[in-house]
Amino acid sequence: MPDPFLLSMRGIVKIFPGVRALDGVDLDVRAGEVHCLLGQNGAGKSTLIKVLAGSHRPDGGEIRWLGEVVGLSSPTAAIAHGIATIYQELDLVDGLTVAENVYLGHEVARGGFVDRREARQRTRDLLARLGHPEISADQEVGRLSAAGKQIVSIARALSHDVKLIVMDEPSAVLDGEEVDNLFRVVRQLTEQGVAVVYISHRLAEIRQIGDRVTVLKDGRTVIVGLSAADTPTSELIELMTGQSVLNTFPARPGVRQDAPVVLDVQGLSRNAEFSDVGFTVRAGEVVGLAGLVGSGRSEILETIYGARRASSGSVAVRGAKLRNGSVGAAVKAGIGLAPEERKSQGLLLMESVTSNISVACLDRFAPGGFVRFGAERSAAADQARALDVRPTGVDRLVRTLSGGNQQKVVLARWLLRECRVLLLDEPTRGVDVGARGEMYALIRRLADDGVAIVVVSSEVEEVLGLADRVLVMREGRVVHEGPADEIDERRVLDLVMEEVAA
Amino acid sequence: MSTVEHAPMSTQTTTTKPNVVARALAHPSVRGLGLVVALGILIIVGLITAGQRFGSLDNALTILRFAAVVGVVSVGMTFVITGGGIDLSVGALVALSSVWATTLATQTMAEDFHWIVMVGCALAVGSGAGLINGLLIAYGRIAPFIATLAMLAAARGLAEIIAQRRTQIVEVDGFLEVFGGDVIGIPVLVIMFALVAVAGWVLLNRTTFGRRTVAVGGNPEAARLAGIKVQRHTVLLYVLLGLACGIAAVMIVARTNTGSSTHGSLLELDTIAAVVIGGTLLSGGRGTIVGTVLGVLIFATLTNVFTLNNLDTSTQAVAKGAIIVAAVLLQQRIAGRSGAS
Amino acid sequence: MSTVEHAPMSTQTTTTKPNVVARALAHPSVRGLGLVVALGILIIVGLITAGQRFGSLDNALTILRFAAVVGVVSVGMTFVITGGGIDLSVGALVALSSVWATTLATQTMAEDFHWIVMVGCALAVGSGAGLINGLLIAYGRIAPFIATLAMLAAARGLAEIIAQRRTQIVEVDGFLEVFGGDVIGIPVLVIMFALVAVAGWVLLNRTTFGRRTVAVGGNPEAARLAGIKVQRHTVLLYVLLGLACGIAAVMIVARTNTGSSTHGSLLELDTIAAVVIGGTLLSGGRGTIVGTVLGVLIFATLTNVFTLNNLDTSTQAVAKGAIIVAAVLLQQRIAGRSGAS
Amino acid sequence: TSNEPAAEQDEAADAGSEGPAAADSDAPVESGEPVVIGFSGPEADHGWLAAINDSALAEAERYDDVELRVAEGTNDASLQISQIETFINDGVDAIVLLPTDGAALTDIAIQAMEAGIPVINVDREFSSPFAARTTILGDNYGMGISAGTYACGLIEENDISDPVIAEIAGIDALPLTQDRSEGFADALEECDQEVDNRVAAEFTVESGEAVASNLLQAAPRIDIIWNHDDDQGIGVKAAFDNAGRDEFFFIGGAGSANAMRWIQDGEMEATVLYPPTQAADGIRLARLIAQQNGMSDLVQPEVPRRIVLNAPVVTADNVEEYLPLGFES
Ligand SMILES: Nc1ncnc2c1ncn2[C@@H]1O[C@H](COP(=O)(O)OP(=O)(O)OP(=O)(O)O)[C@@H](O)[C@H]1O
Ligand SMILES: Nc1ncnc2c1ncn2[C@@H]1O[C@H](COP(=O)(O)OP(=O)(O)OP(=O)(O)O)[C@@H](O)[C@H]1O
Ligand SMILES: [Mg+2]
Ligand SMILES: [Mg+2]
Repeated sequence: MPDPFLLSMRGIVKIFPGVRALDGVDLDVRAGEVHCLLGQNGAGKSTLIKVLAGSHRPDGGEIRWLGEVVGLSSPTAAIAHGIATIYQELDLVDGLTVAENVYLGHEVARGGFVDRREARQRTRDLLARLGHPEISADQEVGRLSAAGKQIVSIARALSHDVKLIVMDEPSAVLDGEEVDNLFRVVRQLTEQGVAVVYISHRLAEIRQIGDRVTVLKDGRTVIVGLSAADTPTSELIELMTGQSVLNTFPARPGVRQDAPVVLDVQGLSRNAEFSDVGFTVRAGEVVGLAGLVGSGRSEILETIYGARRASSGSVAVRGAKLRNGSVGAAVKAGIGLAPEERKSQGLLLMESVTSNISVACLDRFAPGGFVRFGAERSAAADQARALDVRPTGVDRLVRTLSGGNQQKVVLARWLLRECRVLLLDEPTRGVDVGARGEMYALIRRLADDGVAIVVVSSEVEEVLGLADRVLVMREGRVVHEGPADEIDERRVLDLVMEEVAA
Repeated sequence: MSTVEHAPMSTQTTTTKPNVVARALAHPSVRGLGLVVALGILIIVGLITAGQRFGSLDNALTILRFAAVVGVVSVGMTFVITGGGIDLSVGALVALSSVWATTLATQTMAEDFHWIVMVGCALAVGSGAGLINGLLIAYGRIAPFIATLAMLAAARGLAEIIAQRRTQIVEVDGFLEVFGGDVIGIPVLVIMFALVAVAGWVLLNRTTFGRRTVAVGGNPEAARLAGIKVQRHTVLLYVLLGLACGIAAVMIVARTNTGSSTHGSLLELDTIAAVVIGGTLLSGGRGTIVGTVLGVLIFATLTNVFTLNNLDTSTQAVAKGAIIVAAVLLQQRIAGRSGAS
Repeated sequence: MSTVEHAPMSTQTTTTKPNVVARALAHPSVRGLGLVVALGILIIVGLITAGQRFGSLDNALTILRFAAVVGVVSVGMTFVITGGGIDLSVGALVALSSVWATTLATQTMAEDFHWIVMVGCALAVGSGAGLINGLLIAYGRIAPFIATLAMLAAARGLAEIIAQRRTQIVEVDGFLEVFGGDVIGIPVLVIMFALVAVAGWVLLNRTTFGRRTVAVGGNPEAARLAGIKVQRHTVLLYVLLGLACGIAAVMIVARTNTGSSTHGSLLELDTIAAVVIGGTLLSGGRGTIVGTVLGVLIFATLTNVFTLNNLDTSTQAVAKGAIIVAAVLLQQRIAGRSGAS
Repeated sequence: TSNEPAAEQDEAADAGSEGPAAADSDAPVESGEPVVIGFSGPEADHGWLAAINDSALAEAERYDDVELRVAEGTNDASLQISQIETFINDGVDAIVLLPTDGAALTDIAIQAMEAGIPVINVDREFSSPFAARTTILGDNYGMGISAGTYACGLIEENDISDPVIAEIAGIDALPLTQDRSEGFADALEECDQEVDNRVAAEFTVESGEAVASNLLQAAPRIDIIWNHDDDQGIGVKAAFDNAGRDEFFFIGGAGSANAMRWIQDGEMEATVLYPPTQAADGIRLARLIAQQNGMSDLVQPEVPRRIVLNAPVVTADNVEEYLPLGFES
């Protein structure tokens, strides 16, 4: 009798120098289902799907595909079987156009010569199917925003003729609208009998799209094929973390009206990206920026930080105006920025966790320019512990950390450096529920210590839950400003899409 | 549903405008605009300072013939650099190929020795050495700089041993007639350069091989995950360059009528300079043949103008340095003008 | 609750042991283990083939004296490469510094001319040229390869002009006594090399400057967003290297008692080779002074062993190529043995 | 100083011409006490410098009492110094040294002398008389003089009105190139002429071809060309042939076998001799000095302090006589 499962993995083991990343993992996937993979940061999700994609060789275990035992020795082999993967880290080639990236490795070609018109056409169709006709097939991928890149990698996966698509946290860089687009596509696929393995830390999404759930913990399978529909979120969280219920958002004490204005942004504009943005942040206040991807929020933060040059407008800290386009000035004034794209903007991949955390405030541990490693290391270790970076041990190379843990390291850097103003761009991207609680608490604690904080997040819920005041952005303009508790998620979405209604 | 349609539309408005520029900028020929200007200025200077002596067709051909050898190797080098590598051994490979081929010719002086054999030998030696480079780098995991540096030393040494430190003078009938001659007034060497350049352009921009080269150089991991055999591809790149060195060797032999272990000395610097000036990223992931050809022409014209004006070598060197810097800065300003961020 | 406690514990127990290895591996000296072995083998070969002639203290000093000049520049080069750059102009800078300083000395032949002035001049010229390199690269945004290639041409040309292509003979009293002499049997040149190496090691591994160099080389954008003044830091790196070239110039002048525009020819290749062989990443972000010093010593010893066995240059070249490859492969195997992925 | 070479002509002619002639004919000489001779010269990858090495080796071969240590091959003074240091450490009996740069190796040579090792200085002169026991000079300045004087002669004979004179130098950064050019200019001065076009190659065939082809464009008409070096001359000649230009008198330098054949075939006017046999002479003298013998081969009983090889001009008339001296490029 035929195997009921499209894919079944049994007792998969993967050992890296330093960790048993996978220690006997099982996974069953049926044709036409959306199978969700849950687990804390470092649980082994990405490693598992890399084994499935033929990118990592497993050190043990058995993989059955359509009932046959298969050795997925290389990415080519996996693709040949009809397994396409969207990796957690955007693995695209900046120097190539969108179309070339989509068909990289299986180019539309005749006798070695690329048929560019055909490739372009097919790419347009794919992008349209994903609801993004505006992304040009001839554009260089390097010039796309993080979100744009994610869309391209999804198109890339769809460009293969597949039976199974693996998506590793595709929604991390997407906002609500984008996620809806994605889900629409996923449903189309499943209707055609294609199976989807879906990884995300947003449990709400699991509810929306998931059929069955497999939970990983510390490289082991906790439970296989749980029904997504009738498993309460609290139970999922308990399975993942071992903790029962989490108090997600910390209480808001409310900002004292006499609290001094720390950050004062006025009429800030930058050619195509945003215009006439103005707001103030008081000591102890958390301001949230909500908006669609591409609404220019990252650009605003980077401009305030001096990493981009404003075409007009001003930024002042404690009343003192900052020199335009000077990171040095911003840093001197006590501003810190946790950037959006951890790999390209945040991390020194070849360096240890310690030096990644300490790099922004090295002088503190270096009286007279000579670094005192003891002090540096322990300070870094404290932050790492506070954010529960796993595996512990601040000497391991950041390269070997899981995506979420890398994100925690970036954040830890800015928490360690005592700033007056903290700009956080997608701080919880790819961070698991457990650690999010910790982060929210930490951010609030900093605020209570008098730090002025600006948070950009694509999760409206997060913005509303965390911030005292929210700014809603659309197409680079502030369309609403007000206390967070006087506005709800639905209203924000309406604002974001307003001209649609009109 | 409608929202799904519209939301992206809205972003479009913000993105498209910069995108047009972006796309235009991405196009090599425009990135090369600065070079065209630089070359133009150089030509004008030449005409002003040396007048007809510079403007004559003869002189143009002299420049082109001079550029041809460096040009052929530079085209090959463009691939290796775009693919994320570097090759310091090109000069030595040219020397080795030239010596090997010519000693073969001079030793087997049998009547029935056809020049085709000699050419074949040169190409084979070049590709062979390139293959070794590629294997050391792709499978031996030796840094390209080091592997090819080792090859540089070894190949020159071997060339000297083979040639017993003598300059091999070629008397293969037919050879010079073919490669030394010209077709409708255009020297064969120049034609060879043109063919290699065109072939290189097509290969890089229109074939899967070329696109994969960019991927391998730009993001090897992504290339690997896309199912590209990165190691094998890398080897091919170095073989390709080795082949180009073989061709260049044939051209030098035709030019100087000799094979010598001193041929192509410092060729590595000239070619890499031409390629990088041309706009190919030394770190890999972006390459332009048009730019490379322009780079080669600029350097060749520069030398010619210097000679016509009877500058002494020292002054030439200083001027050359200054001009390189000026050219690159000019290039950036023009790119900047076109609105790059 | 208890589970929360245990989860990390469990991973910890599995991780800590291997971590030691990982940490150890990260440590340069161990990455350099292969080099030590290679050097050891080389020494054994030397002893077998040349016996006492190789083993003598005199010969050891000869090797060190020869290594000193290349060594000093290589230490500086390690910083530039670790910081994500490259400098092809070092040889030319040494030549320029030596010529400038010595012409100054020979022309202003006043009695009251103190050798300190000459030394100061050499250092100033070196640093100055380095500053120009740095500015062109950091603020002019010219690719390091191109900027320093231009400087290479310009500096050599200028050196020739200043020296009028004559070798400048130094007759500054005191100078040779100081730099030509030795302290308790150890030549001053060797001592200078040792001091530079130690200073370099401390600077790279123990100071914020060193740590920032690594950051700038590893991920410039991240470094910039972390508040490091990347451009200014880059300039400093090239000034540092320029200074090293100045010191090297003084050493060559002391060694040859002359300043000449031909000094330090191909020094760029020797130094970069030594640095990269040593284990510093050519792409930046990781550097090791220990490795560099070992690399320099290996090349110096190699040459010495060749000379003692009076090999002809051709054979030397071939052997050198083979040995470089062997050394790197050996190094990898050993690193691999210790369990790096 | 232009007549100084002439003064030593006869003696020089001996030392010059007898080298290879002897090397061919002489039966192995009776051996004296065994001596170790160290020889170091610049990078000898081809042509004239290779001939230098070969003739040194060949000379050493002739004596079974000579052990030759060759530390060949470098254009880097610093490296050559360490090679000489090695010789000193070895305690060789004599050193034959062709320095990449005379001045740069003077100190180490003095050290060798002080260590009791006689140094025979070949070709490029040290900056101190105490640096060498004997000096065998190739006369670069004299070479230029000869070339220039011959050029003047040509202008005279063919009474060329305002002739275009071109010069193709060798590696321009080398002092020896400067000497040659200076000599050439000074000699031309005598018949109030001057160099109209000057380019510099790198002693290699390829560079010779490259600069020559550009030179031909720079000067549409040329009457006389002096090329410093017959090795690069092959490339220079190729450039002439490629461009189909032969309206000028082509004078070479060093005197390679090629050049001499060309002279025989009338494809070249003349070449100024700069025999690579000096190293052989150096070895011979080194042996004699090391063995404390007099210079039996020469007229005087004592080894002279200074031998300057003059730079005769080889033309169609005397080429047969000089052919044995010609070296293969
Ligand atoms: N190349 C590597 N070398 C060493 N250890 C690694 C490597 N890649 C992953 N690991 C380790 O394997 C474990 C699992 O990592 P993985 O990326 O699979 O976690 P994850 O479930 O994807 O976490 P996240 O939700 O943060 O992405 C982690 O402890 C990580 O440190
Ligand atoms: N590197 C880039 N080159 C060109 N345009 C860019 C680049 N990065 C972003 N953009 C454009 O700038 C605008 C804002 O980009 P971005 O997506 O960062 O905004 P955002 O609101 O920060 O979105 P996110 O929620 O992803 O942070 C978009 O139109 C985007 O296409
Ligand atoms: Mg992951
Ligand atoms: Mg953003």
